Amino acid sequence: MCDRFRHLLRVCCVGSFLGLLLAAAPVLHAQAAGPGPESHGVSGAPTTSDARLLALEKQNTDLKTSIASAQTAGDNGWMLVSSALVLMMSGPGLTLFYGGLVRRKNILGTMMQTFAMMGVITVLWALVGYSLAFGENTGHLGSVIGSFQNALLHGVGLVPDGVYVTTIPLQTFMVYQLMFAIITPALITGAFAERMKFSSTVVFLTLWAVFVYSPMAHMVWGKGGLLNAALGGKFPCLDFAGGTVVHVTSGVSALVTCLYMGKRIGYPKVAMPPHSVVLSFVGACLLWVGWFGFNAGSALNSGSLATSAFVTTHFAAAAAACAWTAAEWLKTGKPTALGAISGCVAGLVGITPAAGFVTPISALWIGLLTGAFCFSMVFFVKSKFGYDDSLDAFGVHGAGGTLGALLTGIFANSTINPILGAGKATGLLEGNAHQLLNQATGVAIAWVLSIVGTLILLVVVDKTMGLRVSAADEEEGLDLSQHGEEGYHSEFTGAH
Amino acid sequence: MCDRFRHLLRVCCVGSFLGLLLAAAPVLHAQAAGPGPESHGVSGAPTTSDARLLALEKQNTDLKTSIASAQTAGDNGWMLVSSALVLMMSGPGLTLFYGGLVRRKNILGTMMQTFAMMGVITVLWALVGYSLAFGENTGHLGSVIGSFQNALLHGVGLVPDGVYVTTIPLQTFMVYQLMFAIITPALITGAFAERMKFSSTVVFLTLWAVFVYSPMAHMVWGKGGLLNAALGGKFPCLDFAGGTVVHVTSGVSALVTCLYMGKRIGYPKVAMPPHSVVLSFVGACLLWVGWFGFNAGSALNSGSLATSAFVTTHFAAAAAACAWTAAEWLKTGKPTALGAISGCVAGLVGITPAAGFVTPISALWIGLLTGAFCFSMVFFVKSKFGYDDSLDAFGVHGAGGTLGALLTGIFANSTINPILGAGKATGLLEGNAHQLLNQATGVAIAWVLSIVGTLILLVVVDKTMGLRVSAADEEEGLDLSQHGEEGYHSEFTGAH
Amino acid sequence: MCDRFRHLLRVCCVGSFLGLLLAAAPVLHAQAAGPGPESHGVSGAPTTSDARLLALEKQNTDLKTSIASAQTAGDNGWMLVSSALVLMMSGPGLTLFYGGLVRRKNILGTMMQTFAMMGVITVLWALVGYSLAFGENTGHLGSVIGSFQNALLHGVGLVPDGVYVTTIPLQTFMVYQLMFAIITPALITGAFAERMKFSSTVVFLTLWAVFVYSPMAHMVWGKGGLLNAALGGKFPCLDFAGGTVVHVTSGVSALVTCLYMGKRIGYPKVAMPPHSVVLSFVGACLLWVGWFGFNAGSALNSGSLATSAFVTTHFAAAAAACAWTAAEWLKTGKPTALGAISGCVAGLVGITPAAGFVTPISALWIGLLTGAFCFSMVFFVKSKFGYDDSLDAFGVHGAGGTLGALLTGIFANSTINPILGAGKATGLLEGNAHQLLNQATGVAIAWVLSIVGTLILLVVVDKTMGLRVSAADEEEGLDLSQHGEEGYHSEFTGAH
Amino acid sequence: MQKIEAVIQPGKLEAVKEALIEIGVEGLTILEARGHGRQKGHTEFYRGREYSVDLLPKIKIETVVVDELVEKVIRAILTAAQTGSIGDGKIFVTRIDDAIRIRNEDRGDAAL
Amino acid sequence: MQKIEAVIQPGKLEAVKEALIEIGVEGLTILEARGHGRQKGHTEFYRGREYSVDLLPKIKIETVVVDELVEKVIRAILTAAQTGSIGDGKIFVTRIDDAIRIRNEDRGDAAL
Amino acid sequence: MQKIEAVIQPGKLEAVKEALIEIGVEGLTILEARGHGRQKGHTEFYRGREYSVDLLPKIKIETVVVDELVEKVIRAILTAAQTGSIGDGKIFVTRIDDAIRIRNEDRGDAAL
Ligand SMILES: Nc1ncnc2c1ncn2[C@@H]1O[C@H](COP(=O)(O)OP(=O)(O)O)[C@@H](O)[C@H]1O
Ligand SMILES: Nc1ncnc2c1ncn2[C@@H]1O[C@H](COP(=O)(O)OP(=O)(O)O)[C@@H](O)[C@H]1O
Ligand SMILES: Nc1ncnc2c1ncn2[C@@H]1O[C@H](COP(=O)(O)OP(=O)(O)O)[C@@H](O)[C@H]1O
Repeated sequence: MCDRFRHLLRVCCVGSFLGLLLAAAPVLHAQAAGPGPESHGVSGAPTTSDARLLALEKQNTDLKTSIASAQTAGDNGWMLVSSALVLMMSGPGLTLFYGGLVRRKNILGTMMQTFAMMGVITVLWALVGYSLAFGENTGHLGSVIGSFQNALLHGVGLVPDGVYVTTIPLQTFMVYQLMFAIITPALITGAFAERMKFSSTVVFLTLWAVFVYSPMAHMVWGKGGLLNAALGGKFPCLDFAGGTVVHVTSGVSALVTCLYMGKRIGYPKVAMPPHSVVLSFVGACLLWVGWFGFNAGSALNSGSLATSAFVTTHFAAAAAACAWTAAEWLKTGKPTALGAISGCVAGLVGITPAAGFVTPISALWIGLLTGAFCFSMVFFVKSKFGYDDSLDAFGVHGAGGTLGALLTGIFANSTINPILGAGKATGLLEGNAHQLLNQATGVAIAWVLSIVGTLILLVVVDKTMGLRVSAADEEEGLDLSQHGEEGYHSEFTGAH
Repeated sequence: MCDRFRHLLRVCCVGSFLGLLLAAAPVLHAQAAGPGPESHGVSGAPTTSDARLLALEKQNTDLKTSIASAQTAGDNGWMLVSSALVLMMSGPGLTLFYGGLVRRKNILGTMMQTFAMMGVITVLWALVGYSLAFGENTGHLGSVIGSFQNALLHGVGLVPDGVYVTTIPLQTFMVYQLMFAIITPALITGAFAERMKFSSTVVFLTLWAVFVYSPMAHMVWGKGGLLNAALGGKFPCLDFAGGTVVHVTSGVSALVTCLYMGKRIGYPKVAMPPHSVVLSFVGACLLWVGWFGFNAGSALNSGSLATSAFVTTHFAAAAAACAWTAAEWLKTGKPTALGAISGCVAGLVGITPAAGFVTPISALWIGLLTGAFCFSMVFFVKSKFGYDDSLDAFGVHGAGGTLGALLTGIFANSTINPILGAGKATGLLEGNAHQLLNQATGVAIAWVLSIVGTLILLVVVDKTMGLRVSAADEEEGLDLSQHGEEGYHSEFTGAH
Repeated sequence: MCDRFRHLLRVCCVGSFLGLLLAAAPVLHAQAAGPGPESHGVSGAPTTSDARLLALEKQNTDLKTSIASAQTAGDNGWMLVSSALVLMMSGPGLTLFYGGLVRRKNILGTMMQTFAMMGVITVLWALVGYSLAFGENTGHLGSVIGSFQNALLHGVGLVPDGVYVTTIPLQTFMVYQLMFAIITPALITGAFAERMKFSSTVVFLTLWAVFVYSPMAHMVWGKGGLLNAALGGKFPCLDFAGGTVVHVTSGVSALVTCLYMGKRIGYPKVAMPPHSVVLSFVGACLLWVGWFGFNAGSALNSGSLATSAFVTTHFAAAAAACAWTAAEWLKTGKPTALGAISGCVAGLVGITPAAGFVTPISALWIGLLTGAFCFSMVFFVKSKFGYDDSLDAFGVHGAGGTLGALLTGIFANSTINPILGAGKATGLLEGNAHQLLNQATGVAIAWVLSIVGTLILLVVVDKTMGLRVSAADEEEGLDLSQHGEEGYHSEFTGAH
Repeated sequence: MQKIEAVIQPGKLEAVKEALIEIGVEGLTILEARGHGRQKGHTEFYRGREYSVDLLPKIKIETVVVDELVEKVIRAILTAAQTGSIGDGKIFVTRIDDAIRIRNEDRGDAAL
Repeated sequence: MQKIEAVIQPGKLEAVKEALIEIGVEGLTILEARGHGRQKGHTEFYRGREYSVDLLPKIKIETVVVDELVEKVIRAILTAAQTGSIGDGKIFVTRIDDAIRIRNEDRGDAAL
Repeated sequence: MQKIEAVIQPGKLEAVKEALIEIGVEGLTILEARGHGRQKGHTEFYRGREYSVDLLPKIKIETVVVDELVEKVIRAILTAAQTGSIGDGKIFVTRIDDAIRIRNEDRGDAAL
């Protein structure tokens, strides 16, 4: 220990200072960059024909391993980036998008609701969440829910499992799916913005992730899932990146939640304009960028299907932004920035289930239709029924997700993705009308599950801990009442 | 249908709730992670020598396919990320950079000008834009403009075309190039900030993308393009990532536009400091990060050329930030944050044409020179001539792009990129003085095309729909007059 | 020249306008997407057995080259993205995180301190920085400091060097490491926020990068480094992504600096709440996202180790955010947003040295412990000792880095990363108690080096140019006094 | 001609404005303010530091009216802004010597 | 000693300030305000909701001057701030009983 | 009953507030302001343009107190806000005709 200590002192003082001077000794001595690994040739080649054959056969086995490794390098790099992009959609993407739309006094409270999901759902996922969604369940409920088999990530290793993924580590799949599980409940917060207790938000959304998200994810994407189109589900429902799993569930649950909770004090008499469309604008742009990870990443590799999904995603977003803007321009005479960004998000929602199934031109149509449809939901339907879906979580995600899932059944194209078998017609336009029915089934299940599940959870949380902040707390704002802090401080608040 | 419905109800209610309990059955039962795909060995090996040879030959063909797929995985993943990064440069990058520099009342209007490009140019690109820029034109104008051959993305598929790209799907190339077509017109908005009608902005910039951007892109990067150095153009002009195509065209058009439109009301008497250097700062950082996709992505693969372009990009940005800061410190006594970020953008512009052709140390020089040069443009030239290039789109992009394109002809190095043929001198410093002339030709064409094209388009739009907002609208700000909304809202605007 | 000029004019005017019309000639003529490169079959196959063997052997050599290229494509793409992500951590990540925490009058000054590092350290790195950290030093101080051998990036080429990297260009490694060298000194600025002269900040941190960062990086990661676990150092200290190199050095130097400089005027009597927790929130989210590049990128490839590091990084961040939030909730009754984001950063710091060595579940523990530990440092220790570590650079990076480095010695697991040899116990929990001692040695060296080095540099800079702004400048704020500008401008400042 | 200055709770601005317009007040000017009084502030937390904030957001309304309207204005503000809890604010009345409308240089009561 | 309070259009601040300095006013204090009056507001749109905004941005200038300067000040403000359109604002004049310069405790006219 | 308006340096707000509470002032209203006076402004730079800023951040404190307290208040502000350098600010005193507490409609001195 004493030796170590002496060494340490010498190292630090002498080392760093004198070192610099002495280091100059082997100065600027030219040295070619090291030889690449590929330069090691084959040495001592075998001579007989048989030996040469054997050597070649042996080499080919090695080559296969190397190729698999190279394939993994490409696919896995892309999937890690995609995972990061999807996390970026939650924070800072969604936190900014939603945060800008609320009043100044609720900015941190709103951001925290999403941020809490980044923390809590991650831990939940490690404990049981992943297992409930993707664990194999050989029991007779295996078509609707996973198992506890992969609880604590038991058996979720660093090699491909051959079922969910064939070229990337299973853990990459696990963490990628986790990012979806984070953003989905976070989307709901838009519906009950500015009025739910922080503690209740965390409990409600965590339960929701267990009881609504997990079964839905299992049904659509899990082994043996009822709606799983890739792994032989009973009602194969096409959902490339989560139209039903993410957007319908969150959007419909959002509607249920805001109906259950009631309106914000003063709504709709009191004007509640966004405190910063600028923040929302930045958030929407980040959502757009992040959505490439969400949709193109859902190819689970970086091949041409990822490209296809990337292109359709971008096209739909752009078309929907144009559609909403045009509709608004016609309707009110002014195209707002908030409208444009809402449109792009609507288009992104609409293309999500279809991303890996349709052509770029179909994507333009899907964007156009979802943009216009969500516009009507927000402009006409909401004001007609008068519910306070504060940030339009239902109007955009619920409505857009539902329409998108149905349009997927119409536009899905077997030349892009022969998911039902090579050469088999996929969507309605190709002649497979049945697919539309399957899509409707998937959507219906998502609606029912979301309505029933959310309602039960709301009642449970409401009766036990209460959902809503007090009227005084609501007036004061979530930032101060729930978190004891303010989003912005001038040098002039008398804090001391 | 009725059966479906019953199923659905059972699934949702029983499924999600009881499911959880029952799922516990096959609990925590250890199971090793599935075997990776590489573990499948060769079974039933052939025995005769000839059969073994045949098998090996067959295997090698398969291996080649697998290798191509692995190569695609790596390159394509990187190119998708690069595409996302270049989109991020437009939004939120450029929107924040420009948005912060204008006055508070114009923040949304400014951001919307760029956002509109994200929507409109995307749709245009799908319809005809890509085709006009990159479509093959066998007609006698094929050296200056593409064709309608790829209109509606006809023939733009999911495999490499062997000309533009050899390892990634052609659609990846298409969407990557789209991101460039978005940001280029968006850059021009900096020159006419705070005074053009939103409708006219959209029309003008869309026409500009067709009539100025497309031919320029075709000449430099398109098959048979007049200036295309890689595909045998008549005057091979080196432009790695768009020094002439993006920055000279947008910068020069910016100058023309602000000269044509005249100054903002009150300029230069009234002070118009940026309403938030903080937003601009964030935007500049995102531009820097996104520019890696712009420049290193222009290698169109993720090999060593991408690395080289990445390094030169970063070095030039840093050197230029230092140069501008130092110059400003000497000149005014205070180094501003706005100066530092302007410098880094200037350096990024300067290195853009050179990124894949020069050494890291040359990149430092290019950064230093462009930083200092753009500084002088903004500090001395602009104030001398008194035009109102509001956000210095010309001073940075026009001037920096022009200088960068010329410096490329000086510093281009055949050991980095033997684009003129292996071992052939590339830049002036290597002894190829002629290249400087080619660079000058490219720059000159870009200048003339931009001046003539932009001027015609401005006149057309001005005469038909008018370019400028009314004086009252200008005073009120673009946000309210063009979009009917405000960037920031305090709880205190009397909205109801 | 005259010919050129005529050509040019014709090209621009006729070309772009008439061109469009004429281009329509070969219109919409269907053409299948070009054949992929893989479709070129083997033509003219050899016939004799021997010739076939020879051909196969030749082919295999080619295949190896192709495979190496494909492997590079995957790994290099990911490493370039990681480099971009780490730069994004500095700007806009850290600039926002720190910028939001200071008072409004210091926002630009604070952001500029980090931005200056992005400029200056880059240039330094090209000149001597990389060489001092990673250059081979065969002299007798080779275990503590690099050499000038790679000064001006001499010998740092575009192929792998076989030592630091085997599948990616050495320049990728160089630029990736540069991003670490940028953020490390930038982290220190949190300790002396709101009171150091800009000029002195730049000089001090540049010297620090040379005299403290370079030797530490060399010892832990450099060829022949004293603590280098991968390349046979004397005391193999596990530090996957910079727990000691980045966080301990910056955090401890931060403590030294704020002790040396003294408190801000008025601290702690005057309240100095963050002027915008919103900005800090966005910054923290970007840090989280960027940290995937920092930690998972430290695998230097995109294989399963990168996945493992990605997962542990995310898990630790989430667990620490939960831990800090819970602790704060218990202690003060309110969980703040600032607490949650501080927690996530603490967790990210804690997992940094361990990222590629531990299981996901261990990562949860490491996050939990670091989150709680840093919470106590900030809540109890700082207020007890009363030093003004303004933005808790020591409390988070110094404390978290130290704890993380030690926990690495406890949780490191040979099944994740057999760095000490296949099958050899790595961490304490596996039975290798000695590793904890090695970790402690690494930490101790980092502490001593940081304390001694920083102190000497502070004294030098203080005596020559002075460290602290004048009291009047401090009151006025860094933005105006150091940079002559303001972060935010209302239309109402009487500027003219 | 008198100036009525009222410091009120921010949430009451809309109601007070309506009430004043109702009774015929033709112009008012609003200022964002912070108030200190009997009303207790709140506590904020930042990284282990606890701040007590005792300057609370208020709105200050100023309106200059002819003498006859003064009591009506006071009454209108009281009705609209009163909640009965501490912090409701104050009304102050001051004599104004002259008023001029900038647009057309009207003076005195005519300018209001 | 009288206080002149002027509510003006934000765009006129610079001109008014110059005009006042011109005629020898030595100090002024400026406040950001919102005004309601004859001037119509505008409409804003957020996701299908239409808000009518009737509190418009104004600047309030306060300057305390010796009695002799009052008319000159009014004149200067009128000249600089008048556009002739509705919303130009108001000037109010009030008697001030005392003024103190904090720096050196000068009182009365000397303090201005 | 008189209104004391003090324009002070922003950094002195805390001290002045404490001093006023000390001597028994029960309520005050604070406004963010910008001031122009003898104190020189500063220069700012944006991309080669130099702006001279001559409206400096100030805080305006208003408190209405009973006549007896006026001199004590002035004294307290002077003590707390004085640094002796140009820009320390001004105090103005005006007569107030009436005060009403919105909460319970107390009037006059009782309302303060
Ligand atoms: N004497 C005063 N002078 C100026 N403003 C006052 C005075 N007293 C109260 N105020 C303002 O009125 C607000 C409410 O006063 P407070 O004492 O909290 O409640 P209440 O008026 O209901 O007793 C304060 O925040 C302050 O802005
Ligand atoms: N009686 C008043 N008391 C206080 N402020 C007033 C009064 N009347 C008008 N103002 C202020 O003057 C501004 C301009 O008044 P307005 O009626 O719109 O136009 P004009 O003065 O040209 O008739 C208002 O926005 C308001 O701020
Ligand atoms: N005559 C005045 N009327 C209104 N406010 C004034 C007057 N004179 C000064 N002020 C305010 O007081 C502040 C300080 O005044 P200044 O002349 O700079 O310093 P000092 O009061 O120390 O001489 C000014 O910024 C302004 O806000």
